Amino acid sequence: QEIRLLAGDTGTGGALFEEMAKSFEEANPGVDVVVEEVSYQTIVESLPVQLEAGEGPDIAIITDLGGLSRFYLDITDYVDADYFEKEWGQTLAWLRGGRDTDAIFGMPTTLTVNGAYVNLTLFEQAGVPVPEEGATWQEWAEATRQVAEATGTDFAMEMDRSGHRFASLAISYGAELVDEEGKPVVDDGLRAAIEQFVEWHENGTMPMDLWGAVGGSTHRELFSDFLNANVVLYFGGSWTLAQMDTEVGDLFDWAVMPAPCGPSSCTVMPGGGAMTAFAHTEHPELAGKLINHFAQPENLDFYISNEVEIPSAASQIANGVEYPDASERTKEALATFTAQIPKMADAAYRFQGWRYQRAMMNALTTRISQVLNNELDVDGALERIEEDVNLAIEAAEGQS
Amino acid sequence: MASLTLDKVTKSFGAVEVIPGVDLDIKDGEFVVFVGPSGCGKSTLLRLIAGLEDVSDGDIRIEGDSVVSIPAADRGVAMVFQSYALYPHMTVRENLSFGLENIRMAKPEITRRVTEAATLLQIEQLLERRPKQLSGGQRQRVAIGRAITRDPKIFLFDEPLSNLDAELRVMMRVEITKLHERLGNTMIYVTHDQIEAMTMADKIVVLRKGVIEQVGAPLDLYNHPRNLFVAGFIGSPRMNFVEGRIEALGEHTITFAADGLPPLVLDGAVEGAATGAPVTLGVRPEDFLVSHAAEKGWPATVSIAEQYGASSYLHCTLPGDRPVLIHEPGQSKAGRGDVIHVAPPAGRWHLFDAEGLALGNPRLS
Amino acid sequence: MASLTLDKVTKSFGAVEVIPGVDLDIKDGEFVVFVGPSGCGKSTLLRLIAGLEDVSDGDIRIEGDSVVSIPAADRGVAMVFQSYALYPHMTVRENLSFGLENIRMAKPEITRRVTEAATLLQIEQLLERRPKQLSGGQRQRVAIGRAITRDPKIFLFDEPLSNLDAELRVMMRVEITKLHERLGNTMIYVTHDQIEAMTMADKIVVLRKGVIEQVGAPLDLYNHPRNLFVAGFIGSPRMNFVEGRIEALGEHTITFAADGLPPLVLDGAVEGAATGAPVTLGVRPEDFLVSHAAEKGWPATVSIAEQYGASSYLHCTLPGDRPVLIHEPGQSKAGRGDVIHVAPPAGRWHLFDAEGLALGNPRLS
Amino acid sequence: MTEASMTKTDMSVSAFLMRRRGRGRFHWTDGLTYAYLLLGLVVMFVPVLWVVVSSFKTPANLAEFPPTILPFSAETAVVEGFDEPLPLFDVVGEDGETVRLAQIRRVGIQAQMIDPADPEAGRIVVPVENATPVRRVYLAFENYTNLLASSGNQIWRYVFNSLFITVVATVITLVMNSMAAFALSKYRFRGSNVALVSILATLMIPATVVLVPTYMIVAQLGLVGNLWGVILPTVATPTGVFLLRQYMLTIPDELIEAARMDHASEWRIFWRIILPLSSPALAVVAIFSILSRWNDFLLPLVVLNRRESYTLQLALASFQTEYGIQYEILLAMTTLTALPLACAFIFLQRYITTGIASTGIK
Amino acid sequence: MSAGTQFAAAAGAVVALPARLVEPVMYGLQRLLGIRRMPWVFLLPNLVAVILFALLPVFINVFYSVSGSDRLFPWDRPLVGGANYATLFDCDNFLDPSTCSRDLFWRALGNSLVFVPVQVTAMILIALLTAICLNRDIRARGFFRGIFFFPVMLSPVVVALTWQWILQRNGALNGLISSAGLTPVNWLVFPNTAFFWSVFVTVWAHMGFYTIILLAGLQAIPRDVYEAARMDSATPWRVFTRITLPLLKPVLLVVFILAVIRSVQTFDELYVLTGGGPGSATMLMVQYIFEVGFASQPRNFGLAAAASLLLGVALLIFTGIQMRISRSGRDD
Ligand SMILES: Nc1ncnc2c1ncn2[C@@H]1O[C@H](COP(=O)(O)OP(=O)(O)OP(=O)(O)O)[C@@H](O)[C@H]1O
Ligand SMILES: Nc1ncnc2c1ncn2[C@@H]1O[C@H](COP(=O)(O)OP(=O)(O)OP(=O)(O)O)[C@@H](O)[C@H]1O
Ligand SMILES: [Mg+2]
Ligand SMILES: [Mg+2]
Repeated sequence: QEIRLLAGDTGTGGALFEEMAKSFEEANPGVDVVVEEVSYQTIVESLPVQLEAGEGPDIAIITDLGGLSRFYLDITDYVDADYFEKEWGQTLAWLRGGRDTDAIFGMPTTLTVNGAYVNLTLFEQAGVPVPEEGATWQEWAEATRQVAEATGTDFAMEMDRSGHRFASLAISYGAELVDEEGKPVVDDGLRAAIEQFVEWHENGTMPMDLWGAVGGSTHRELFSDFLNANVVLYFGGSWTLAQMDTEVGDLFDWAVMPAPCGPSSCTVMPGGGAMTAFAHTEHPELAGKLINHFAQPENLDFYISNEVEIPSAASQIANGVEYPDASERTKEALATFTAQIPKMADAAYRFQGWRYQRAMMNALTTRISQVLNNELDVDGALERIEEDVNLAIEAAEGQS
Repeated sequence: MASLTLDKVTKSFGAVEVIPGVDLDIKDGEFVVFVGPSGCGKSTLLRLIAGLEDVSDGDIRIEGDSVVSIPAADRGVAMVFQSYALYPHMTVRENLSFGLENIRMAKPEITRRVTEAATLLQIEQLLERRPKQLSGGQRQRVAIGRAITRDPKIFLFDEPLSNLDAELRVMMRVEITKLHERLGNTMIYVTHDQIEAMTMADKIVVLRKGVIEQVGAPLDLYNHPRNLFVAGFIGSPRMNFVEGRIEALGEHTITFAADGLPPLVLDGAVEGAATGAPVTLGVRPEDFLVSHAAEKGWPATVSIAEQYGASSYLHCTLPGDRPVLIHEPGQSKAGRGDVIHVAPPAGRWHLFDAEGLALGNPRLS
Repeated sequence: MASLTLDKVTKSFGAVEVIPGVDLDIKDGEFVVFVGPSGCGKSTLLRLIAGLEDVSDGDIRIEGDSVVSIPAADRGVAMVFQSYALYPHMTVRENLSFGLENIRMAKPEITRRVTEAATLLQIEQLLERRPKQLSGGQRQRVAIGRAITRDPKIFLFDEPLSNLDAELRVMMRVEITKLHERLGNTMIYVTHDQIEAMTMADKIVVLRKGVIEQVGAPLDLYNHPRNLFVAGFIGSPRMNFVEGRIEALGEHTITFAADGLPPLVLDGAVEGAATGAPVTLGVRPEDFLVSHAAEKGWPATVSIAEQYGASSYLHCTLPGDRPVLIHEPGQSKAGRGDVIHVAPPAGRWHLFDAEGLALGNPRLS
Repeated sequence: MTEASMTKTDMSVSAFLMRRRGRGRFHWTDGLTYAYLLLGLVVMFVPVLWVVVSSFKTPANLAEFPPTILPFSAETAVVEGFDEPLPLFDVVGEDGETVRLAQIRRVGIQAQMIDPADPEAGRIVVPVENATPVRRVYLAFENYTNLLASSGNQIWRYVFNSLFITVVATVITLVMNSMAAFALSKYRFRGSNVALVSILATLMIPATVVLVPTYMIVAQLGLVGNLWGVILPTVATPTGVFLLRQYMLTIPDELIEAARMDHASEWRIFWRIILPLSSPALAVVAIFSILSRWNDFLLPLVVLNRRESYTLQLALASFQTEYGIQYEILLAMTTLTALPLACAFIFLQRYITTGIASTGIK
Repeated sequence: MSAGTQFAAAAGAVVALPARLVEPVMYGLQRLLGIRRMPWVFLLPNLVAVILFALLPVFINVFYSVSGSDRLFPWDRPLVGGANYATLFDCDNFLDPSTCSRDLFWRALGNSLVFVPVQVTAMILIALLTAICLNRDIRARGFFRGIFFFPVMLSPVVVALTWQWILQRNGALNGLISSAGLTPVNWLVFPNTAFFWSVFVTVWAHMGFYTIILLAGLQAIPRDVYEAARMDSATPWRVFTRITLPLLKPVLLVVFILAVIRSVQTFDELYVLTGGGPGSATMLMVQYIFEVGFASQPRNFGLAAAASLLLGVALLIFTGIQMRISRSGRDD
């Protein structure tokens, strides 16, 4: 009996699971757990198509939690359901993709959090005080602009070209993005966020390279700008920590900042991976049990601490996790990231668990880029975002 | 070594009838040459015999057995193509043995046959070369060798020498004749070339538009063409023709007249001639007797005198702007603008009636 | 219409010297033919004159003016290529006028010249066709027409007839000769073909390996070849050669002997002959006198008798397995296996010394 | 040979360039030609060269602007009392003199330095703008070793997969396309035009557009994750059939007739006569097949869902993920994947031109 | 040629064994079916592959275009009739893409309509110029040929990454510009420059292919025609316009059709280089189709298929017209 587990090839993920699976194999003779590392692109782009065709692995660690919902295997019967509910109550809902069910579809592995990296050295050189926790996006923009001016840095702020990142800003500005029924919401909060965003691009706070220069739903980032001290604040994600630590070295001081605030809230977007089994598997019970095995606290701790990731289980968040190999700065940053979790808005959670989240995010990137290039005005963009998502929903449900 | 019979063979390509119906008997061991103008169906006929095309109607028999439904490879005929069709990527040896390997002949037997053919054609030292590394004549020999190794009953040649230069052509012509004498197989040979037809054939078949005009030994055809077409086609340079009429019939002479020309008294007599009948007089260039001084025969103005060294050709014009070509042995003294007088000697002329058919046989000898 | 002088012209391609040095004078209005074996540099010489290649050394003068540094287009020469090199995408008219348009000649003048050339060559009705739609002879005519319209001082032809079939070749040959007579331009003509050289030239230039072997009028070369090479090269079929020695020198006779052959007494005398000297005897096929009965001359066994109709070629073997070709006018009675006796008549033979140079001039006439 | 090489050495470079091959004088158009070709050399080749050079740069060196032409890295020195080697800097002191110091730590605009020659002298605080790093040319082969290591030493597996797909698909393409081309060029039969047109019409279908249905068919055939799932959909190339057919049309029919008279079966005619004779065209088709199979990306991305079946291109792409682009490794990988092709090309370029010329596209 | 044969020998060795197995089978088939049916036997493998992996997908696409949902298997998909087409054509004013429901489709179409002619023209002009230069009697001809062909071998991803690496704000090009004392330009940020570089990079990557084909075409023009033109006092320019161009026409036509087809299909390079941006300035048809049908979630196969069929029909009509024109040109 063979169980195939697909893991993205970032970090050391695959190897860790392989190690943890050993004890499972010992406990269940004749079972062979094959862990395969694939590129992230495979997980995002080809795994869904494979699943459509009834192909693919038995288990995978996926990031589009809601979108793939209908392929999941219900593992309620094979796991300690109460334990799961207790540890991951919120994120389990994401896996249900808006379906009205209590089924358990998997185990969230890690949590990721969007966040802002700030070049402290530049602040220091400019003699501008670093905004405190609770500072608004506008205050941050103002401060970083001053720093950039004073130090001759190219740009004040940058943000990954990703709908997920933008959603952080949008929700802080009061955008709902999705309502309880799973319908897209285009409201004044979103409008305000987009207007703000456009303004920053127009006045040079943000460079056009990311959101301006790229079209469609293409993901783009320019983290190298931050590493080269070309930008004061970079809004990215918690997964970049390791790279920061190794590449910046002692070139400058940096830190992760608490989520900037908008008029509505001080939230960032959560994200993360979850380990799910798929309905087409030939060994549902084994798959379920394997997930349950990984979900055991000792395995969770082992995994999170080695991976240097933000934990997803409630108890871990509450108790903290030891990161024996991480540097001081990283631990500090991780602590900051973890501290954002309780502050996240409901809308952020709802959006993260929405089946059509990706449709909305694609619409956001596409349309905002068009606004930046004067192909649309903000009203037009809002209209189209709603239209795009509705069309996607209709198409997906086969009634277009 | 076999006889071949074509029995009312017809062939059409789509709606076009290329061979309207050919009857022909070829005896065992004969060397038969097909000649005829381009497009007259010589190649088609050969390919029908080879089995590369299917007959539309009629029958082909080899040694009395019908072969129309037998595939080309099994008819026991071998073909030498105009372009040789040697396999360019194989050595001479492989070219010779390919056909034998295909019928899974034993290796030693193949070697024996290849060596034999190579010896016969004196290409032993070329066996490991590729066709590209051979001269035209050598390629020709290999092509023949390929046919020989198959030990066919009938050899078919489709203008095998037309790609060679003049000198080589003469040589290969002689070699093929010798080969025929040595092997004694039936051979059918298609050519455009007068000389080849005249010198190689036991029997020449003259074709026009898919129809046989005359069959016979070379000198028979040369001396006694059955009609205008054959008369004009056989012989190079071709026979001179003058259209006119019979003015008078003597006992042993015929007086031929044409507008603007002095009447010419021909020695000899033919059957079927009638006074006043419109006829065409044909005289071969070498049959004109030339007198540079005496005013006997037709006056011809030399427009070009071509000196070949061994002989001379005088391109002349008869009155009435009739071009006529005269062959004089040796180095002629006539030059451009000279007027010479020409007339055919006794019997060395041909008369054709209005339909183009030869009137009897004038030759005295 | 111009004279042409080649003054120590040499040409090398890289390290290979193709023309080691050629001196030649061509007079205004002459028709000069270059002949020689393949690769001897005929085309190269022509292209040097045309200006398509640059001379390595030496001088080329047209009407006394050096042209070596003048581009091809301005030398006043026109070239007719072996492949015709017609512009395939232009009509005949465009082909003819392209060169004239290039020099910005006035439209009416162009039309005049094209019409003139077309009339001259009888291609008026082809003017709107493309080269693809023309027969070989027609293309040839267009190629010549293209040269004519440019009204060149010198015409250059590089084997212009080699792509035509035998019959057309004869026709075009005559036409080019006529053209030369009409236009009177200097023409230089390269060919492989014996007959073309013999019949068209005012002057033949025989080349070997880029060196001129002999220059002269066709019959001069035919009758008085300066050396073995020219003797063997001029004349078709080629001269028969027998190696031997001079056994005795009479006053008006020379006795020639070769191993295994009865000594042959040749009528006529040459300078520079010495008793016992090794020589080569050359006799042209048509110069052998054949006696079918009398035992005079060398005995020759007929291996193949080729009947052309108008004449016959006897392929014979002399004792000592020496092949010899004999030309008999008319239809020979000799057949395979017959033994005939052959000898050259007075003066119709050539002797060459050990270096291959002709010994004086034996011809009596 | 010796003579030729001697004359060559005698010629100055300009004479070498000015002289055209063989004969002729230097014409102004030759000058233009060389100018154009040199421009082409810069535009076509320098970018690639740039990537190769860049692949030998350290990440820090890569990030510099303006970029350095050669790969540099900071010079380091081992200083007593410090475990790690320290980077060296040339520091302009207040007196205007330059001293070479080792940097211990940099904080913002100031750096703590130490004199490597005299560690006892203690730490010196230096403003950053007065210090320039001491650098030397350094080829960062570690980009390559890291690449090999980070792929878990599976790189050979990817190479094998790529090679397998390329070779097998190319061989099948050649055989299948030439069989089809043989049928379409050497037989007259009803339906040949329809077959030809339907094969050629597929030229118009962008692979991207039919990716999903193609994947579905592959899935139905059970070939997902299997190298054959990438090989089979790509073997029936329309251009291959077209090129081979054009070429085979030039092979005289008489050869086939001769072979038929030689008792050869149709397959033997194809295999022993036509195929060897088409080798120039086969070489061209092979080259293009190799290029496109080796560089194929989208289809493998969907079909090859197991890491063990990854191709080099997929591995290359996996270095550009949502978790950041590691340019140094990406560049190294780029160089590595393009390298085999470059080698193949050096050997094959002549045959591409002559091959295409002989296929007589008309 | 000799290497061609060597190559054939090597390839032959690889397939020698299977071939030995195939031969009796094929011979048996020939016995069974007769020579007349053998062409179909030879066609069969290729035809099966074509039908299975080229024609069948097209038909599936046709079905996709009239059905809905994000399901992969046709039998899971409900029919929706022309709804997808209706969505695509839902426009107030066809001249203004922003009035359309699927404005990006129309923008992509518009971009393609500009991109294809510009890119094809540039491509052919440059390839022709290069081929002519390479066809001259020059030194190091093989080397230059290699240089111009080299990019053809690079994968589209590599090409795009290379140029992105050079064109980015801190890339080599800007390095060069700023060291020359000029102001660097952020090339991929402005629609016009981004469009220029899109054309440039795709031409850069593919022109070698066409150069080689044109070069082969040039070499097929007989030398003596040029010599005849030389004797005819033709200037280089006239030789080019009156001899070279007309004689190259058939090859140019092939190149033109291929270039157009491939230009319309441009995707990989630009997807990586510009992602269709800035905004939608360089988004071409195939990228639109890819985004709708593949990159987005949920995947709208129906809409993508409808768009791709429209594209296919357009290409088919274009090629048909081209063929018609060329044929009529050849007849006269
Ligand atoms: N496969 C074919 N399809 C249609 N017509 C054909 C075919 N083969 C030959 N023909 C026609 O049949 C006629 C006879 O052709 P064939 O090749 O037998 O002539 P030929 O006497 O050999 O001519 P040549 O001396 O030029 O070789 C010609 O008019 C030719 O056009
Ligand atoms: N461009 C060239 N480069 C090098 N060698 C050449 C070139 N052109 C001709 N040659 C060589 O020069 C010699 C003479 O060639 P040329 O073409 O003048 O001969 P030819 O007498 O015209 O022969 P043919 O009768 O076959 O046409 C040959 O050995 C040939 O190989
Ligand atoms: Mg024929
Ligand atoms: Mg020549």
